[in-house]
Amino acid sequence: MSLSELLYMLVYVVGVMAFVGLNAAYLVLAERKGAGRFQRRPGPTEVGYAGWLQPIADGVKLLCKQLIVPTGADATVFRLAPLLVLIPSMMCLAVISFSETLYGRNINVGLVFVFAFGAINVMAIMLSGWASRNKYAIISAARVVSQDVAYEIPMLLVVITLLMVTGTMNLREIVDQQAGWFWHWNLFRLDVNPLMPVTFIIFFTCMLAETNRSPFDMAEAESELVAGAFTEYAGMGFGVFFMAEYANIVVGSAMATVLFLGGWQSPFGIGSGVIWFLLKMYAVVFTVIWVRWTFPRTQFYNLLNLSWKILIPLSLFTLVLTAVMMKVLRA
Amino acid sequence: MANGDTPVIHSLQELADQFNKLIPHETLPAASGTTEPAPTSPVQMEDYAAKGYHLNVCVQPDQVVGAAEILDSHGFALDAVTGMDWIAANEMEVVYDYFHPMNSWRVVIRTRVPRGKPEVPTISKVYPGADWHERETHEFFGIVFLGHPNLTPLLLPEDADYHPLRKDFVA
Amino acid sequence: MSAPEIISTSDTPRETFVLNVGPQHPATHGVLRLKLTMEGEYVVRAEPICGYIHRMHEKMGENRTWAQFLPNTGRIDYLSAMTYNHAYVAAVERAAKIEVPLRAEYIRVITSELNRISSHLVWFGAFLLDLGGFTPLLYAFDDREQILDILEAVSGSRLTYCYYRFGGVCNDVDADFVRGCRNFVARMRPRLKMYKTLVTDNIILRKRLEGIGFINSEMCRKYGATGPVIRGAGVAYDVRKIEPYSIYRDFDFDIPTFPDGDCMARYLVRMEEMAQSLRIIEQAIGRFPDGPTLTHGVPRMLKPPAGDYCFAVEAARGRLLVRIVSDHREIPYRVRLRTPCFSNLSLFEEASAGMILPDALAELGSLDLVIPDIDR
Amino acid sequence: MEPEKVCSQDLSQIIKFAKLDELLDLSRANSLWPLTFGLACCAIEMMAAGASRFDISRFGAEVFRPSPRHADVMIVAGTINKKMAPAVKTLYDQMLEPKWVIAMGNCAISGGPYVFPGQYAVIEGVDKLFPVDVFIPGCPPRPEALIEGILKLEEKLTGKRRWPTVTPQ
Repeated sequence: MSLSELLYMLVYVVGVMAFVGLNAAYLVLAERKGAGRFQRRPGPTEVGYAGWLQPIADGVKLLCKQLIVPTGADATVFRLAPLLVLIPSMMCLAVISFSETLYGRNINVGLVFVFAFGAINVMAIMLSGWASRNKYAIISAARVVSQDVAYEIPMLLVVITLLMVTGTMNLREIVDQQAGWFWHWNLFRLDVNPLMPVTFIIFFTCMLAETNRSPFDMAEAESELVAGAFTEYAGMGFGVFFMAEYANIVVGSAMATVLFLGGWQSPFGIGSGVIWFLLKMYAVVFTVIWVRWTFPRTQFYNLLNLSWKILIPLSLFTLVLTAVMMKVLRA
Repeated sequence: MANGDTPVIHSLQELADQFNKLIPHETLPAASGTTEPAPTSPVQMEDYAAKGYHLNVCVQPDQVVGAAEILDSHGFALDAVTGMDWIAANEMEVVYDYFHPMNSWRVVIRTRVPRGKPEVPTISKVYPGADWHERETHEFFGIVFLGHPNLTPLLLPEDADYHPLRKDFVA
Repeated sequence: MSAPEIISTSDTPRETFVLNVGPQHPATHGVLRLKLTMEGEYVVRAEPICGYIHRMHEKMGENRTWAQFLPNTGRIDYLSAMTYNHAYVAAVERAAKIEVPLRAEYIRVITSELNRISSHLVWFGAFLLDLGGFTPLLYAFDDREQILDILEAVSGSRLTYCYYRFGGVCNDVDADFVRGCRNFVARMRPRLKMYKTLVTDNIILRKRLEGIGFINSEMCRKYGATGPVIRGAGVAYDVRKIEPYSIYRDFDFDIPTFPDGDCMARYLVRMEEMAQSLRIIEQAIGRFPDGPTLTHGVPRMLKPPAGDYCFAVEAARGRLLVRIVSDHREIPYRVRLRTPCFSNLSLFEEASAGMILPDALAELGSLDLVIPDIDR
Repeated sequence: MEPEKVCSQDLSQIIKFAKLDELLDLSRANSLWPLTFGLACCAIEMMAAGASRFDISRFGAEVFRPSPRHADVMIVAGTINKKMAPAVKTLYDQMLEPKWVIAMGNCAISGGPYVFPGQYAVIEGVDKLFPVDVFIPGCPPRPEALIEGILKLEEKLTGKRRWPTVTPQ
């Protein structure tokens, strides 16, 4: 690794952390203002011009709260859990390439890397729930494990069908294959998998469930479990969980953009760049926010039935269908 | 909803006759502490527009469960159990209100117990809803409901031993 | 994908733990404490513990004059305070045989029905909050603010009304009130249609409420549960129809009942009741008579004749019975308030055995409880 | 923190010196997260304040946190009962330092309408349990009064009033 490359990597890592930090702050503001718009009220407007200083105020306030570890809680695991939730999502972003020139490491197993680290936040939330020795947190930890295990499988099956279509696991090559007009995107590759939009919807649902976002927010179901796994966390501990939740949404949306919506390719063939990547990603993120403020929470056993009895068979079917179509196409 | 043996009643008068059979006539109800004219007979039809209930029955404390079973068999629902402290007459009164979900009958059962040893058998076996009403009457008046499964204070703190609604209660 | 089979709560030795849905919890909408004996996520036994907001209304009835107790009636169930005013005032009028002019009766019916709609709107918002949907609460409160404007212009307060007096209402109603009611009825009907399409027909909500929390009519009768709980169990019991008081005889409205007795039935009963209340208001506004709104000659220090009198009213949550015992003095001898939420909650222990936690809390929400109504 | 928070006038035109705790107070004042702690009638007015018409989310205060760990300000909205007092005290202790208390409604200020000779169940005022920062009179106080209470708390924190107070003619 030459010095310049090392320097570039250092700057890139700091850039990713800043991206995750700013994203968490301003996605919270977008959520509160968006929720305000859905609910016929203006949302934060008093702090700074039209409320854009609100996340800074929240962040600084959270930073200076008293830090406590509840008695009887497992102190090391209690302090470790928030980091374990945030770091994997940051590392996933290091692999996803934002544009032709702006990318971290171009490794050829990018897909496996992202989903491997994506699975860590399940264990981290469960650890936080268990370590804070609070009955609500334990119930929420048990729920998180069963929910995320149930939704990991259909997500990976969907990724495998895409793997067959793209043939490579290198995220940059996946995006390169989708160059050209927007019908080159994987989402519209109906020739190889006529159910591709259904696959996209399965992926989006699983992403919602993975990040515990409503209507699947079983972990932090505040009307039943007070504040779920983060009940005992305060100040910046809770702030890091909040940031990690939004970082996971960004990673999920980025993966949806890369795999389905053609990464940084522009829909009109020319002028592809970071702008298109961010535009598509924030469109998916807005949908996540929109879904949260419209739907009530599903029942817990319906959530599991939805995954085991509907999503998994459906994604298996699309897997087989793609394999057959690929064979027929190739022959 | 009436069970087999007692015939379904069509009017309150039949119900009043059943109560007359239950209560021996010589137990005339004492006048309540107020200057209201003492009721003439234990089972008395009242004018709904004036009083708010149709049938007013005064029973002995041990006939309370019998009266509750009659009303339960006719499909009545328990409305409320009210305690009253007639300190002038040195007696406590327990009033059971019943209403009927299908038609507009309103029956009131009253009993009187001496203020020194206020004990009434519980009707929570017949009406589970009475469980809470009786706990509340017990904690506010000190009336002991014999056979009640869990006669602990409901609204007052668990260790409350004072009875606030008694006339001689001092905070 | 039906609900899981309710586990039998036979007392086989099992490893249960006690979860405190404590006095401060988002799902209890107040200070009710549920001592849940849980096995995993299933509720083996739910024991409601109340009394955390006991405010001595019955004790205050015995050391206040008849008129001084009026503000208390607005603070027992502050979401349908008009009906509680009505019950107490009508009970004293029945005792002291006070006549109420026709215009005052009309004003009482209109304000009570408006208050019933605003109470159901608060329930609708809070119930959806329990199920995880936050936005309907804001839309319901938006409608409710229209009602509060109308009632505040007339009675002076937004929530804890003290508007009725012995023999009528305290101040007359002007043309703005009548126009406000007409505009509100015209505005609310399409809003109810919107709630039906956006919320009632939402597949997640139907899955969340259908087949959950069965309460049959026999259990309602045994526990004395009334109001939307018994109407959701198929029994058309409504005090306005069965023991008609005031001038409810002159209006035609029907009592919505749904037979299957689950959370969805109680939900639909309340949504339908809002539409019926709109019908009553419309008819009342249509033939609104003139005339006095308060009978004169009611003595300030009222001394009703001795004896005990009771008056039953259909409050938003069920049957409210006020029993007053007077001994011909200006201070009541005993005021007894039979409140609907007390009996509606008493059946929760039996109704929620064996259910999963989210369903038990959804059923608690469907009972529509106001905790100071339970504790008095 | 000295009560008078005036930075030196002459420099403020060129560069704005903000002492650290002044900056912290500013950020704390602008993101007061209330604890969902509705007891009685005032709770409904608190929900109305959080709703669309009297929106307190303009001041960043609409994030009602159920867990005492996350909340900064405890709005005591309703009557404190003797049976409820230990629970309220535990909730106050569970909240984390810089925390404030707003006593909303007469019941929280002084027991309100439930104070009479021979009363046995109501704690006459929350300040008998723990220190209170802002009192909002009314039974129940209007949502605007709650917003005024939050502005008063912000003024207590930052020393500067956000909107000019309306002086009655």
